[in-house]
Amino acid sequence: MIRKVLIANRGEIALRVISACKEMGIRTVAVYSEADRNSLHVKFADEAICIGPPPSKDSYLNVPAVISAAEITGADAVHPGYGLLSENASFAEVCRASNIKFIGPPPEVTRMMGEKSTARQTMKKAKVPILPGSDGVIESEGAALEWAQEVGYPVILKAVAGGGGRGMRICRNKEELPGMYQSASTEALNAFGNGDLYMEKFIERPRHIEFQVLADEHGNVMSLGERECSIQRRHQKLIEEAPSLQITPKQREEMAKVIKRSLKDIGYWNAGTIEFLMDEDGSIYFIEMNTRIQVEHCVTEMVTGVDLVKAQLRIASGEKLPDIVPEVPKIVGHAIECRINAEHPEKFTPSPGKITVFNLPGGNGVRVDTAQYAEGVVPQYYDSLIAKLICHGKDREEAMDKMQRALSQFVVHGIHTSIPLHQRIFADAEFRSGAFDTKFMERFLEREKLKA
Amino acid sequence: MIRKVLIANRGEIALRVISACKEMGIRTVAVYSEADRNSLHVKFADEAICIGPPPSKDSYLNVPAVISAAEITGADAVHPGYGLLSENASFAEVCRASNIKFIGPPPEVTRMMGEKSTARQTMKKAKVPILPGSDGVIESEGAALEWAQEVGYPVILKAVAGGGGRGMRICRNKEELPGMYQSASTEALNAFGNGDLYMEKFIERPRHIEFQVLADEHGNVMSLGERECSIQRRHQKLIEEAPSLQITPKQREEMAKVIKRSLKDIGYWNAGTIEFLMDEDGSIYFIEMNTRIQVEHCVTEMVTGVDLVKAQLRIASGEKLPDIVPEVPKIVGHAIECRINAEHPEKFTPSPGKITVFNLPGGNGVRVDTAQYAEGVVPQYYDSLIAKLICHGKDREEAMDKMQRALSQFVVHGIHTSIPLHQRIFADAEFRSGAFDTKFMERFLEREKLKA
Amino acid sequence: MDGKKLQELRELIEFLKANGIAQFEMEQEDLKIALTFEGPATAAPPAAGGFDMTQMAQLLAAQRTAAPAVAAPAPVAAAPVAAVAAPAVEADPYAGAHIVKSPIVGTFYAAPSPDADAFVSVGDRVEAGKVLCIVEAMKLMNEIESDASGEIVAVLAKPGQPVEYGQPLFAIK
Amino acid sequence: MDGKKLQELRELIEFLKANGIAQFEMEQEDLKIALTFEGPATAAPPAAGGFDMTQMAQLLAAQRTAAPAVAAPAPVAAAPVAAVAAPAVEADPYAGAHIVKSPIVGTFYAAPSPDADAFVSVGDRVEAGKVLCIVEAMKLMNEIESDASGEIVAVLAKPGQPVEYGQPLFAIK
Repeated sequence: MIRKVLIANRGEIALRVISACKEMGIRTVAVYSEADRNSLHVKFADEAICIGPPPSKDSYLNVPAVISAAEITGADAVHPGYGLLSENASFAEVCRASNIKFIGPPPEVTRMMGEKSTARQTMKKAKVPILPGSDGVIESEGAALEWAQEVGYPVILKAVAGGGGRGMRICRNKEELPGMYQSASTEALNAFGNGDLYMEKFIERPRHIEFQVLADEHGNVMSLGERECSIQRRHQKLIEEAPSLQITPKQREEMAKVIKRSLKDIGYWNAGTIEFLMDEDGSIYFIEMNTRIQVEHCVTEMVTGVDLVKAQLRIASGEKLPDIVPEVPKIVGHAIECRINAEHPEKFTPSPGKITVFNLPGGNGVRVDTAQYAEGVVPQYYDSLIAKLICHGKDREEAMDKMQRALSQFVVHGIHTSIPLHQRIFADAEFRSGAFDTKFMERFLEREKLKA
Repeated sequence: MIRKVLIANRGEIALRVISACKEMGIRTVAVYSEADRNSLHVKFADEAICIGPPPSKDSYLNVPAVISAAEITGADAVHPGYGLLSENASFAEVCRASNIKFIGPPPEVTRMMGEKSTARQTMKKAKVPILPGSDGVIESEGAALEWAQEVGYPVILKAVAGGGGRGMRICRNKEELPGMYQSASTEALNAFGNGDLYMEKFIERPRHIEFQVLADEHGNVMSLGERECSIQRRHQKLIEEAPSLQITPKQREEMAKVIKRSLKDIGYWNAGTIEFLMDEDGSIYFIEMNTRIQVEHCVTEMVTGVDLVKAQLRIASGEKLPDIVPEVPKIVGHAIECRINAEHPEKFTPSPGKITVFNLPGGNGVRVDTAQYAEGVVPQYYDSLIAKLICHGKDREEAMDKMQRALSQFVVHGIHTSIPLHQRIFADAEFRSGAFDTKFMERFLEREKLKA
Repeated sequence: MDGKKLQELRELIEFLKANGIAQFEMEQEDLKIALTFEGPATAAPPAAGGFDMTQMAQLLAAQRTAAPAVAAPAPVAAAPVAAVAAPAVEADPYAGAHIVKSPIVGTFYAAPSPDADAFVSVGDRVEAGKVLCIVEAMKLMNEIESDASGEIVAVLAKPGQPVEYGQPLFAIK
Repeated sequence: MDGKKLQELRELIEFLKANGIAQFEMEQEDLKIALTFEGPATAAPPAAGGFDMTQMAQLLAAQRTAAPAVAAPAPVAAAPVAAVAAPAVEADPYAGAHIVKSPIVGTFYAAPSPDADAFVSVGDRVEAGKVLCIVEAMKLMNEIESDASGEIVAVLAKPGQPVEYGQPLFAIK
């Protein structure tokens, strides 16, 4: 069993890991930059080591400093949290070389999954559905028509040498394809000196759906169901839910089988997330895998009753998954998470500074994960997430009502937060209907602009 | 359906009811004394009415003021919380006369259950096990020996005219009974001019076990399992748990049947709690019924997933229990509640005053019910409960570990709180073993004294 | 923040430093300052006579004249004490007058019946004990008597208006 | 804040200083003050016989212009700013000296090898650039050079001791 864990992170996830360790009787070492001296992860860990000046690259991303902190404190494992060093395969390798357990998958797998096309090929081999693509240059209009016929419209033409939208065309039927093929190729040739095109299936209104996975070092893999993460702004998730209303129990079970097989093939272990896009017909396509615990892991915890961070620690200690999670958990009720960011709720500009008033909502079905407090400071150096507000209800309706109640009791003064934005989203008819996609925020902000 | 509820209470339970109403789309009216002007129940209700000066008797217990506040705000129902007017049958009658729905059982039932001997007789008739008693004077040594033989030792002799321990004897075997009978009778005669004695079964080391009940106005009754509340000091509960390790699933099911029958006979409705003493052999005996929501209702909510306050509101709206709780909930995991009081953790003296620092624990499986906040004030006029910290784990062990973690992250400055006392209790071997009784705190405080 | 203010702030800080203060917070109606010196203040010892209050007075007086604040303004207004729950404090337009407050919760009526005259009007002189109005609670008409003598300068509730405990009903001078 | 009040504030601060108070908070209707003295109060010892309550009472009475009261003392010590997480501020016994801090996390060694002499000792004069010690991190021996010239007045770490980023290693005067 692991005895002492160094948490190579800050903020709420550092405190989350410290709390899990405390509950398991594992000692904890916090590391911190000079900007985080008064942070709660420093206060609540058993030991704390300053590893550098405020900028992340000199402290939280400084591998020798982190490893050295683990060495001088005698930590036998490192939990990387999310972001920062969590998907850095080299860091995991240095941990291994330094005889410190890295709480995550083996570096080889992290590296493989970090390379988009390798990940795609790996998943394809393991029979995970991937977004159809031509896997190479489409030589002619004819070939393009044939390929589009095969996968179905709409499709997207992309320049092999391309980028920035040039040489790119979305084709919705066979009539418009030949003309678009020609114009895209010409545009690409002019822009990049290379007119070669390839093709992909195009999803007009995709949903972002992801599956939470646990796997041990003995070849056992379990899927813990999906999360719905389509409420994003500029690829930043704002609101996550579990389960997704779009995934049927049958589909969930089938995906569990596919995931189990593929991760076993890959030799994956610890916690991970497989991200998919869902098209308008409910088909889902692999896009990428995240080889770490995620911000939104809490909604899965709320509906399955499985403590994912404790599971990570037990897996890293060599325990077997059937001893940690004896059977595939039933999904109970519905959970939603709001990311409370220190940013202006309309302009989205960051709002670091000193918090002067901080009142957390509580009560039945409300969970708050935060490392902030009254008179705490949000430094300018790091991401703007200051708290996660998670509500669990017997169904989505109750969870949403609970969130509205909880948001109204979450009081933060001194800085701007995204709380008012969340309040408006939860009052929005499209959001409440559940019938949305990743373009939701664009439409929502447009509607809000018209209202004002 | 109820449209607007006046909450005739303060502190965490007022906020608890306000939150439930908000989540159900019911409007809320807070009432407050002049000492509570800056309280969160005032801030978070839709409307708030000052009903009097600080002393409870002039404000929260002032029936005309409460009723008048309901009338001028157009509230169609009153939720009394716990304590204060919650078990005041006359108040419930005034509500009825004023055409305001009282959220609780009918006044006749409250009155009946408020009278100890009537409640005992009522429960006895309904075949609920009650603590065996002689039901009248025991005329002679011989009769005493016979009665004791029947119910089993130990028994207790009590003076009919008695009080204050005089004319009282605990008999542990038939040898010592005759002498004790004589001395108790003589003592009673000398003290009260009446030597008559009666007898009761005596439980050396009782546990306090209580069952949570929901019943509707249509004759449906459901037991939601038990709570273990033996950790008390001077009859004040400090820590409550659900389920009790002592109650087997079979016993739980049998009690559910008995409770269902008895409450249907009585014509009970809304939420209620039936309190029992458990003897060393695991037999349980009715002691009294509480005709209101209780402080410790949260632990039942955590293990059953049923929102008891919402259930109260729906029952009061005339809904049927099978629509509110479709089937008897499974007990999932284990929940423990600590009452965080504003009092000295060793001397138990009240500690009202201004809070200067208030950091709440959060994270997985942690629930906090409180109406306090940083810079809030604990007035001297009311009870000392400032927060309830509830932890839910997959078993008692995990719930206890979680509680220790959460207590260590609960920071309150400016006033004394019972947090350090709870920390010591959760480190105590007898408490952790689960093998305790209502005398636990006496033994625990004795042990602590020896340590110091 | 203009140059003059910066100069004043600098002087204040030097003043605190000279007096060996490590942390300082001050809050006034229109100014809030909070500062902490980094580590031990290494300033010269306050040999020159320590705490110069005249200087301090000038500094603060100067700062009060021009509004917002010297302290870097937080993006959201600085929080007052008990900011989570505190209602806004309102100015009292009847300063100096005696305020008759409602001793009970109920509905205010200025007259004994809908078609009767009001018990009192602005300009009336009343003695303590004079009935001023009725507050109806639980179907009972409660006559509210004046607890002071003087001239009615304002009637602060409207007929039929719900009033809470302690709500101002009349101002008497 | 007028001159009279400032004068009172000055007297209060001097009084606090004279009585060895490290931290003080006061709140009135129109004024809120919180301050912390730097390190241990270095003022004259309370020769006059410790805490003079009469004097304190007079001071405070003078300040209570109209309103409630001097903040009722909380039963537990008043919380400093950021009290949830703030570590205690410690006095610096090497005030005035230049402190060479560890630029990396690792293990401190005073000498190049276990049986060698220390690079420097107290009393040595060093130039900027002189190697003062080794901090071992990830099996690498990192030589730490002095970033100032002067005399070593203290060695603040022990051989074999783990040091964090920014930890004081040497005091140079």
